[in-house]
Amino acid sequence: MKLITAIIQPHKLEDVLQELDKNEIHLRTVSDVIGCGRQKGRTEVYRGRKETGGCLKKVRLEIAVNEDFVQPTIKAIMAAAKTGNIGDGKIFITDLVECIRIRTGEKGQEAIG
Amino acid sequence: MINSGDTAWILMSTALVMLMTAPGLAFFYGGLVRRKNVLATMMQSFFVLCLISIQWILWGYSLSFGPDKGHFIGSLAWIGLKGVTMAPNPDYSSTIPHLLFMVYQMMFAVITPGLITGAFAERMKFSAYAIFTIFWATLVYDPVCHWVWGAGGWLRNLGALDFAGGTVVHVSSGMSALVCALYLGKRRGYGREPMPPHNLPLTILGASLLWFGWFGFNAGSALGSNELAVWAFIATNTAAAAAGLTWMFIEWKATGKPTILGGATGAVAGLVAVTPAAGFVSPLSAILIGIAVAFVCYTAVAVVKLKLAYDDSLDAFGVHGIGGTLGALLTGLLAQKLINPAGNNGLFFGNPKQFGIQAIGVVATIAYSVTVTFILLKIIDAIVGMRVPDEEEVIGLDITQHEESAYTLLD
Amino acid sequence: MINSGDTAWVLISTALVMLMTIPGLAFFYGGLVRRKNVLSTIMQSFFVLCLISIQWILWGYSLSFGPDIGHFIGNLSWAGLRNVGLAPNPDYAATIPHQLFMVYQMMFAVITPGLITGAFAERIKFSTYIVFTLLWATLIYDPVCHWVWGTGGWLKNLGVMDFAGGIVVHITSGVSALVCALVIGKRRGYGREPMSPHNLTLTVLGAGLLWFGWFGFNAGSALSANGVAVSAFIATNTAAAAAALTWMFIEWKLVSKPTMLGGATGAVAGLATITPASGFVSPFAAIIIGIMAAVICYIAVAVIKLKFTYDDSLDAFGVHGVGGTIGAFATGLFAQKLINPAGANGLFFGNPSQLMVQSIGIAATVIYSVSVTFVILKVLDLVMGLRVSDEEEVIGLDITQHEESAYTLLD
Amino acid sequence: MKLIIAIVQPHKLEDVLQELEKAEIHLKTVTNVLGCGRQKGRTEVYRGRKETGGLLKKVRLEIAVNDQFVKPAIEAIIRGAKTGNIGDGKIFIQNLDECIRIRTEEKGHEAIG
Repeated sequence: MKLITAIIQPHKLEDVLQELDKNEIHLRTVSDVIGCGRQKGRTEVYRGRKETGGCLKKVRLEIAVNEDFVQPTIKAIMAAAKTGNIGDGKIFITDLVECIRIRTGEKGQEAIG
Repeated sequence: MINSGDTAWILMSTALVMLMTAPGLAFFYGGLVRRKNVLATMMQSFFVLCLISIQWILWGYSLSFGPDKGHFIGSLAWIGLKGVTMAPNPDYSSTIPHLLFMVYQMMFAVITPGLITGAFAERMKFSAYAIFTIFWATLVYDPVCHWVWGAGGWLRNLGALDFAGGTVVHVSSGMSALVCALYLGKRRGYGREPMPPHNLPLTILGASLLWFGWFGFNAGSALGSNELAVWAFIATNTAAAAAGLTWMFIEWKATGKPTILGGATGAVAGLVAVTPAAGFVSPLSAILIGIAVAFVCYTAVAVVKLKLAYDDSLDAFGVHGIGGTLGALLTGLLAQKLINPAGNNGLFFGNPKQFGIQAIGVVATIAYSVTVTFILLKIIDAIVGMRVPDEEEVIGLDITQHEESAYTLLD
Repeated sequence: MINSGDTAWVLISTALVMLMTIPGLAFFYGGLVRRKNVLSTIMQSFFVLCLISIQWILWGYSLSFGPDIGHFIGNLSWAGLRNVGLAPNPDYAATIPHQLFMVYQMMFAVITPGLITGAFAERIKFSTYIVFTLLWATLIYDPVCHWVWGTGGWLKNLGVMDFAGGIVVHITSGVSALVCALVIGKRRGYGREPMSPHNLTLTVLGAGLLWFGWFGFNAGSALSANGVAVSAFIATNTAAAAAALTWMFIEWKLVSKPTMLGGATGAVAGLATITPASGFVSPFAAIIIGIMAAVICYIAVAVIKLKFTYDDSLDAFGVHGVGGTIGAFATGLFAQKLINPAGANGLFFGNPSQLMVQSIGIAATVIYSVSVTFVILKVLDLVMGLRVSDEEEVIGLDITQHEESAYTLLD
Repeated sequence: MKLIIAIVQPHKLEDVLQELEKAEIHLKTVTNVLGCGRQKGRTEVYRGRKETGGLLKKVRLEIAVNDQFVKPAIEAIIRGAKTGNIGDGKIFIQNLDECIRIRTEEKGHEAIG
């Protein structure tokens, strides 16, 4: 089992979720985060004062999947979130030792999804 | 003779001007600061409403409007409202109760120190703020108010025109704000870290309520429900609209996009500039005032401030100080006796002397406010300290000064 | 003869109607859109206040209320407020300065195009919006206003009753809104993606301020502090309350739970509907009108809109267009000379011809507004384009049209 | 050491925190998130328009524990969060390679908790 964490552009979220649904990947958690990498921040102007270089608003997606879903998940995210511009985001993949469904207490492979 | 229509209008105007301080100014400023300082910023407006409401009754009104002492200040004869009754005082207004005039003027005394808070937002110690405000109101506002509006005041005798407080309210507070910004120094990280407004809808709410309340501020200053009030009402709305539009178009040209913060700032600048002129100028002159103030204040806020790198955090100086000064000077150009026979003609209507008088009023007010504010800051700094410690500034004033926070994160 | 009481009441009513546009309408609409579009939505209301304040002074007032040309429109002899002085104009209001009548009417001219913005929220290009508003105000609002309220206007001569603008304000803007929604098309993802209101507390604040301001809108339309004003005040409050209650009960029965948004929407529908009738009907008639407003507007918003799948995003048509039409019609049923001797009796009081007259007024206004709005939109679409690009729509209008965002995430 | 990420119903957060306290697990981080799995979204009605299928409000708990605390932590979360209804949430367990207390620079087991 893997935990996939993707940091993407907020305005691409709808597309990514749709793409994931198409690939039958339903379990996901979304949160607002701020962050930046090579993209150095959108400029906003407040009373003539330019605000740049601050962290940008991003969306963090967490998706827990079984091994055979790792590649489809990555593909789905890439397909929807990629624009080719700087700031498209990152995908991190980590091992998941265990997964438990709280309602039933099921563990492991069955509990995911 | 008390006139019920006039009294109704001034009662309502008093409530409108009260609304300008809280929530108007409180939200206008509150939305512009960072999330961790919103309550502290609103508190400054709210506190000043409570504090000056009491100060004004106890001694403020007497110092400002009481029997004259050497053309400089009122005596203490009216202290605790002694002798201030329901009978109209013909020196100030002959158709409304004297007490109503007193409470109407109270709301002006309340909002003026409130305006300054924009200069030291996000870093002033609350105890120092409370002390500063009460002394500033007593030593700066009350005398200047007496000069311009009090019977016997030297600027009033000179013939300075200030319909609703361009010099008394905006120049005095705006110039003091600059002194505060310079004396306190910048916010930690200013210019290095981004400090975007945390909630612009709150700011727009505040700006809208300011616009609404300003009808009481300016049209109420006619102190009657009459033709003069109508002139002032129209000039107020027109200048605000013209300045809002102009500011947005300047931005559109200068930085690429018109912003709502720009529109709101422009509108407030327009309201400030038309304040001294409201009861003396025609609607078309009001358009001119609006356009002029947008250009000048935009330059002050978006060019001069950034170049000189002082941290007038919420532009109390850039909008009120500059806008008020410009408005007081433009009154000397555009005033018309045709509009208000009690006024005078300005330079463009054949009376160049008026412009000189306006300039004297502005210069005297600036020199006096700047000096006294500086001395006050020095003394208070020595006794209690003006700024919060670095660590408290980073944590935010809501928690460190008031032990509460504005928003919860979870349900 | 100028009456100070009447002047006081119309001054404050003018301020109240101004408050309806910002922050009232701005926040009512602003809370309903998605987080990324809140500033652009508020901006549309803010901008219209600035823009029409100037347009009205320069030529709008003259076209609407100036000396009649062919019963269709005013001429330009009052452009720039020439010949509009302080002496009362007995054609319109005999006890207040003419200029006060002018500025009171200005606030109606301001809010009317503002109402339309609910139809094209979250997708219109800002530059196009400006041009559209200016053309719409000049080519639709000003003529229709002249027909109904201007001396010599053909609907006024016919005897159409519109106390505070059911036809002039709500029908013109509401049906134009429907045309806008249809011509501009749906928001990207409409019906597929969830588009829940991002902050309903803002919407409730806006609705509360609309209700408050509406007292100036309706009771102020008496243009005097008299019995008709009181009667309009009561009818206004009663209809709003009845409509809000009815709307919430409908939801409770038909859907499951009474909602706050439903209550607020119902109240606004009730207010829009009572507008033309407010000075002519009894409080009991106001209850019935409120109930009718809630039932029919609910059907328009929750049934018809979903069936025909047009994206009248914030229900400008469903609430104002439908509500205004019901109200203008109901005036022909419930009006009573007993309440307002200057009016006429309606069908229920023995005068069926009034209903016919009202219907003509409604039909003429609908046909004229729809066709001219359609032409304006088609022309603007060709010349500058109506919608932002798909990508800009997804990113949000706050960033793409104004380069600012409403809220920060941290600090 | 393990990092436990639990996604639970917002209204069960108080109970979960209490249960964790009882189990002597103090270190936790809580964030607002949106998410969905099998539960397909609450219906909300705006002016008669039904909104379904959107992501649901959830709360995300991050808890770093030593190995012997993994079981008690999971049990505590389940006691606090389980209602038996769909939407109760999930628990993910990941290996934690290192943990450092910033104040003291302690590492590993001592730094946790």
